[in-house]
Parts: sequence; C-alpha cells; structure tokens
Amino acid sequence: MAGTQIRIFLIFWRLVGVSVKMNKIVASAREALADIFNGAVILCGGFGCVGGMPSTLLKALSELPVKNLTLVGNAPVLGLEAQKTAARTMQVPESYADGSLLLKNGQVSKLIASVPAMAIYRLQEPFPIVKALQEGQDIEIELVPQGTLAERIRAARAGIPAFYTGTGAGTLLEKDKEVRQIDGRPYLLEYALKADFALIWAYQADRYGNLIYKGTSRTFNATMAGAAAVTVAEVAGVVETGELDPEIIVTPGMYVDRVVVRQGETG
Amino acid sequence: MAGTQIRIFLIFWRLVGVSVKMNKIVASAREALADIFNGAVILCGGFGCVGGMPSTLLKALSELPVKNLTLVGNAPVLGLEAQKTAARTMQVPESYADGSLLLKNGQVSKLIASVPAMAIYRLQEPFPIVKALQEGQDIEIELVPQGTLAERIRAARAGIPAFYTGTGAGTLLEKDKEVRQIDGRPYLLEYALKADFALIWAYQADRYGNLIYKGTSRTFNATMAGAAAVTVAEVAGVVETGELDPEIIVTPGMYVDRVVVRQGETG
Amino acid sequence: MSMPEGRMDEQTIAMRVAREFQDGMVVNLGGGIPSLACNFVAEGRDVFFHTENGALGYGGTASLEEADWDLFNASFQPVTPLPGMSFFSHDEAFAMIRGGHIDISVLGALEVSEKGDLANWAIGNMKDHNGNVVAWIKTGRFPPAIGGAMDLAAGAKRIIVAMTHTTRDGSPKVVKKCKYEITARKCVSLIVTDMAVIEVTPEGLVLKEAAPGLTPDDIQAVTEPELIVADDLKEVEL
Amino acid sequence: MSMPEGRMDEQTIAMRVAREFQDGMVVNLGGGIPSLACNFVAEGRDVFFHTENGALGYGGTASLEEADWDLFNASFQPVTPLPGMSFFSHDEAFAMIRGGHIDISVLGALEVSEKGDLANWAIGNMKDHNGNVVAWIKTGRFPPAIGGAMDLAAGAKRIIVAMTHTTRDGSPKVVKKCKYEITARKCVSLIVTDMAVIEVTPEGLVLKEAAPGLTPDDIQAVTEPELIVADDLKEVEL
Repeated sequence: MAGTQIRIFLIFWRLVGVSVKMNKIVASAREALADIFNGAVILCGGFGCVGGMPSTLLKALSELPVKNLTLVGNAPVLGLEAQKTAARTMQVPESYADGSLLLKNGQVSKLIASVPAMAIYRLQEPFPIVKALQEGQDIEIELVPQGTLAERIRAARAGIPAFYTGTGAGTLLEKDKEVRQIDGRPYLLEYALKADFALIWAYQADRYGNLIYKGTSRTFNATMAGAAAVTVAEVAGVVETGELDPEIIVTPGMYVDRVVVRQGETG
Repeated sequence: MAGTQIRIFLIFWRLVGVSVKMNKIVASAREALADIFNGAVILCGGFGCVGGMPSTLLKALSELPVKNLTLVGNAPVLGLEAQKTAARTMQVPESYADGSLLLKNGQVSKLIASVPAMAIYRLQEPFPIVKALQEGQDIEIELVPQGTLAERIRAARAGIPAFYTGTGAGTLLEKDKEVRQIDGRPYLLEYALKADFALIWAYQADRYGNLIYKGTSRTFNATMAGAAAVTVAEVAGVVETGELDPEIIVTPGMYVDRVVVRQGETG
Repeated sequence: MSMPEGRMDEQTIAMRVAREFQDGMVVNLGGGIPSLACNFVAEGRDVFFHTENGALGYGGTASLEEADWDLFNASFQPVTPLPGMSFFSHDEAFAMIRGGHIDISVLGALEVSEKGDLANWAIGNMKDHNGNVVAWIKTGRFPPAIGGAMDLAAGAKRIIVAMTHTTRDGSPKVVKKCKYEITARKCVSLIVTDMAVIEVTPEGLVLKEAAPGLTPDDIQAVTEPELIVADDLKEVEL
Repeated sequence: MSMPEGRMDEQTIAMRVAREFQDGMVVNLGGGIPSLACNFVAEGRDVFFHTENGALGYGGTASLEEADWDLFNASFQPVTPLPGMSFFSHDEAFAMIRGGHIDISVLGALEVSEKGDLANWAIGNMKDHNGNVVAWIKTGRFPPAIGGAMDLAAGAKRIIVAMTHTTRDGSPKVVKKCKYEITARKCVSLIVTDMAVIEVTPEGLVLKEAAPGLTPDDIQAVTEPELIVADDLKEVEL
C-alpha cells in the first residue's frame, strides 16, 4: 500500500521580498467607517483629554447618519472645554475632538465609561454627557472601573469570555454580579466586552497595519486594537513595510483592519 | 476654621537626572537564587529547545541543595539531546542547559508543562522526564495546554484569580474542572498559576531591571516576568540606565527583581 | 523642621506623603493632592512613579516649556521623562495595579472610615430611602466617575490617603462609617491630612503626627471616630 | 497540473494546503507536514504566518546559512524574516489564537472523526476498562504532550488537518468516532491527506479531490465513515 512518492521541485512559490498586494491604508476616515451601522458598539481609544484620542475618526463618525451607538471608552465624551482645562496653558490643537460630538448629534444611546464626567473640573458649561441628559436624551450609562474596563476589552481581544476581579467587590458595583470567594477573598465575575468597531489613535503604521505609539498615548488604543470585529486606526503617517523594527512594533498588523492618516495635529 | 497656609519652597527634593542607588544587578546566579527554598514553585522561561531558555540560572539552581521543586514551563525538561535534534545541523552552544538538570538531581516533585516530552523526536535515550519516572522518581505531572498555561501565568501577573477558556472543553482536561456555558458555548474555569520564583531569559537589561528580548525569544520569558513573587532574569549584557529607548522596553523593571549576566552564549 | 501653626497646605501634605516612598518603590499617585507628591522624592532614592495611562518611572511635574502631549500622568498633568522609564498599554498598566505590583497608591478621598474603608468616587448617596440603588444606574441623570480608584484600592500593596481633614463646611472626612458609596473596604493604611497623620490599625485609628500647633483635642474635635493618641506622638515630620 | 499516480508526498500535501491561504490571511502551522506549507504561498499573496512562540509574518524555512537562534517557529525550525514581521510574548501569541484572530490553523492529526472531532495529542487510550481516567494523570508514567493544539483547535476560525490518510499499518485515520483522546470537538473543516481532500459538512464527509490515479473506491477502502463523493470531484489541484 506504499504510495508512489511524488517530488515536485518545479513549483516553489515561496515569496521572497516585499509583495505589494495587502494594503490596509484607506483613503479617508469616512470610507474607513462606511459600514458602521445603527446600534453598533464602538470602542473609542485614548484616555480622555490626553492619551491619543482618535479625533479624526470621531469627527468622521459624527458626520455619518448612524445612531443608537454604544460608545465605550475610559473618558470618551469629556469635550473640548475639559481638554482645554486639562491642558491649562498648553495650546490644544484646533483639530482635537472626542465622542462628545456624537452626544451633541444624539447618536449615542449607551455610554460605557469609567469617567463620563469629572467632578473636579469646573467648566463654563455642564459636561457634555450631563448636558445631553438635561436635554432629555435617553442615554444609558454603564459605569465601569478603569482597570475592569481595560481587562474586559483585553478579554475580548484574547478570547477570554469572563474572568474574576477583586475590583468593586464589597461596593455598589456588586449589584447583579456573581461574587465568588477564591482563597478567602471575594471577587466579581466580569464578562468580555465585545464590540463591532474599535476606533484608535496611533503614531505610525505600515500597510500591513503594524502600529507604534508615542509615550503615554498607548492607553486604551493599544488595548482596543483587535478587541472589536473591525479595528480602524488613525495615524500621523504611514511608513514603508519593513521600516518599523519588528522589535518595536506594539500592535501587530493582525489586530488592525484599516488605517487612515489623520487630519491635523491631534494629541 | 481656615488653617494657616504654609508654603515651603526651600525643600524641593525633586530628583533630577540619574541617581545611582537602585541596582538590581546581582554578581552571580548563585547569589540571585540563594533564597530559593525546598518546595518552591519555579516558573521556567523559554519555549523548549529554542526560545530563550534561562540556562545559566537553571545550572545554578541544579547546584543548590533544594528539592521538592515544582517546575512550571512550556517544555522545560526536554534536555540537551532534544535540543540538538531540534537544532539539526546547527551547533548548539556548549552552555545550553534546561530543567532536565534538576530532574537528574531528583530536585523536582511536580512538573507543570504543555510538553513534558515529545513523541515525534526519536532520541538515543528516553526523554529526561521518562527516564526519571523509569528510575522510580515520584514526579507528579500536570499537563496544561500551552495557551492556558500562558494565560494562567499572565493571570497571576495581572491579579486575575481565575478565568474561563474554551480550550480543553469537551476533552479529558475537563476532569475536575468547572464547566460553564457562556453564550451557548462551554468554557472551563482555570485558575491563576501562582509561583515563588520566575527564572527568565532576556537579551539586555538596565539596572532598574528593564528588559528587552530578541526575536522569538520573548516566549514565556516575557509572560513570566512579574508573575512570581521574585523574578530573576539572566541577560547577555547590562546597559546604562536610559540607554534603552522607553518605547522599546518589553518588560518594565517593576516586574524584575534581580538580573544576572549569563555565562556563555546560550540560545 | 518647625513650621508655622495651623493647617498645612497641599504641597506640605504631598511632601509628608512622599516621606513614605522608600528606595526602589513603585508608587501610583491619584489626582489632586496626591499628584503633587512626585515632586518631593527624597534625595538619593529611586522611586518609580506609575501612572494608569501607561508609564513607569516618570519624573516631576513638567513646566509649560517642558510639557509634551505624549507625556502626561493620569491626572492630565504633563510630567517630565527620566532615564529608565517605560511605556505600556492600559491593560498592562492595570495588570500592574491589580497584580499587586504597586507598592504604594496615594489616593484622594471623600471619606475614610475607622476600619479603613475608602469612599472617593460617588458624590452623593446613591440609594433611595428604601435602600434601593437609584440615581444614575437607573436614570443616568447624575453620572459620577470611578476612574482607576477601585482597581488601585483593591490591588495596591499599601493605600495612603492624602486629603483635607474636613469638608469645606468643616464636617469630618475621617468617619465611623462612610456615608458615601465605598470604593473598597478595609484598604487604607495611612491617612495624611492638613491636620494630622493617622494610621489605620486593627485596634483603631492611631494619631501619629499632628500639624504644628495642633493638639490631639483640636484634631479629635473634627474627627468622628475616637483617635488613639500614639505614645510617641510627634509634630508632622517633613 | 497532472501528477504521477498514487500517494502524494509531504511536500505535495503541504502545497495543496497552501492553496487555501488567501491574500491577507493569518495562518498558524502546526508541526510536521503543516510546517512545510510556509514554503508554498501563491505568488502575489501576502500570507501572515503566526507562530505560538511569538512571531507574525515570518517567511519560509531558513537554510542552515540563514538560520538564526532567535527566529524559529513552534516546530523548532529556523525560519526567515520578512519585512513587516513582529514579535510578542507567549500570552499575546495565545490571545491571538484564543481570540479568533487566526484565519487558518493547519494541524496534524492522529484521527479525525466524521463530525470533525480532532484527536492529535494523546497517543494511546487513557481510560481503563471501567472508563476511568488512568495513566499519566494518576501515575505520571506516560506523559503525552498537548502543546498549543487544543488552543488552536478551540480558537482559530478554520481548522485544516494535514496528515497521511492511514497509519503505517494501513488503518484509517479518518474515523467514525475517535478512539484517541479528543483535542477539540467539531472543529475540523477540511482534511488534506496523501490520498484526498475531504470537506467536513453537516451532511457528512465530502470527498472533493482525489490524488492522481485514485478512485473514490480506493479512498473509501481506507476511510472508516462513508464518504459523500462531490458532484464535481476533481484530481487534487495544486
């Protein structure tokens, strides 16, 4: 029953050098977001004010006719005035924008955040989320501790459906959650936060979608990359494939679906 | 009740530039491992054969009078002969060693691994773990899927006491594990793997314990850094603090307690 | 050193807090008074400041000239770089916090209880008169912020609270039982205020240091639970 | 292309498997025959090879001259670098696997069942005659290896098995029910052997392609479950 050995040396399609096929760079933010649908769950990168807010993508999203969005982020809707307060005397780039644009347009039906507004800043106007609620918008708020939010998003990226954490045990956040004693300490069961789109900020990309960041602007951007069905990154610039040292790539291209070069100089 | 405002500008102990105090570099591997105790749980970095095996540390451990160790790693005891088989015609450095040294000395009472031995390699002698068992050593083996092993170790580093994973559901590994249906799919509950020491390989360090790796040698090394009470790293060399670009540091020094410069040129 | 009598200002509180930072420690500073402590590390010590937004080993607060959009702390303040610093993502930053890798977390507080319970996130009581959870959870009308405080309070090895001793209207913030929603239970080990340094022990709150010119009675008068005066009570040491 | 009659060799199986790799796909290759498929990517396609030991985007197998200790795949084979590749830790490598980011995982197998159950880790039955789990779990006397196969089988979007059609003694490896311990249930979608290409469908196993010179009967003779012969049955296409 020993089969005939077939040896084929002729067709050796091994790819050498750089091909020019795969290209995740998209011409415009609008094009990159064209398939966002009503009711989509959107991960919004950055930290809040500083930390790499994907302003170009959020602006484009605010111009699209989509609504009932669930917006997820650490502090994605503090608004420009809060950013200016945070920056104090630093000049905030004109191009800065955040998820509060979506609130103003009535596009948001649910906000999942650790900091929807801040008690310690006194602004001229109410924080955007407070204003939206005062205007009568029906927005559900799910308040999540920052670390639990990061881990729930990382869990989605990592295929972990649920995990236990000590954060929030013994507090109001226990409500409706499973509490489990492990080694004599109470922990809460938290579920992966699954999303349809992740909109993130990065510094540079190549056409495979490999990303690098800058300083304290990895934040939720690097956490969210790959944690949604579709990840769209905005970057300051695109470099040639191979130009990013493999040792310094923070987000491998596998986690990124589309890349857009941003407008202006946003933080 | 307004208190007197006290303003002190005199004592402004802000640290500028490099201090010379904190230094995690230890003179020898023996010194770095001196407090390892009988019955300790030891995370062993690397992948197995290739992938950054901490040979210098394992050799030093094999010379210490400690026993009943639990050794944890992907494939930490395949031995030199397997390494030579894997390397085929490549010259294996003379300094290469792995956890099989500990097996030979009878120092191991439990092995937690995904690959204790390999069916596909035909060696002259039995694999070290098989030999140890044949010799009558009482070694308990806990077989863990590679990804579950990595995640259990990461969970220990990240303060997640337990998590669910689909890996192993519907298999023999379900035995004695909690199975939970989430979104209609079965998942197993897995616990963080807590350890006393992590012995890892890295390429370069600074005296704060910041680490960088090389190519496919991050493996379990970068996963285990910080996942045990004490993390000891062996490196090819130590660089000045500040010489490692903050953007390329893979393991922040926080996760590393001691650093040893390795002997010889091990993979 | 001796100081003028009365309440200490924010910088002085931060300076006292910074005395707790030993060589080699990893320290996370919360917003407000805690964030100032990065400027008072004792000479000759390497203290590694960690921030939730992904940096370890930053220096002091940056001046306007030094400020860089990509080097901020979690209080939205620009900070300075130091040799040996590193950057990471939010999930890793909280792996560090949750995993017990932070030696000291300095947090602000609305209230601290005599058991060391911390309340520092929810302004206002969130339960109605039947004890049911209302407010934002159901109506979303008044959103508080949690930030990273719950993770820090649950995960750091040691929690120090830095705050004013009383509210603006003079009510005690060191209380028998927190009225505000809890951030984490039995987590605080040291309370540094503008009036005193108080240690949380199994026996109760121990008054260890008093601001210059203040007697234990002055401090007890604006503190709800009974304080145990330490045998070696000192003036606040800087 | 036409080929001599009979069983195909390992390189040819790998070449057939590689035809499944579309442009932009992320592919993980197991040890043995699967690991050879990195050498047969169709021209003009960017296929990103992922390996458990922490690399994405490596090239073909390295020659002895090219071999580098720090650039290996999970089968302990040296591979070549490609522009745009990246490195990461083991936990991240398996976040990628478990998180469904691998488009195709090519695995070897001891057996595949008609339901697509995969058995590829435990050699020998591990239960005694009462159905109790014995062997290594209790005695540690015969350690099998799992490696990353269970994670890949549970996490990748699509599982392709590449193997010989029968054991050395001619017994079928495509079976009604696996005798060996299962790696994951109902996970395999395509089986590529030295005799045939078989698709796992809800209706059963569909014989899509046969090695040159082999009839469906030849293949059925060494396959335990009944094969559904595809209307458009072809010779194996390379």
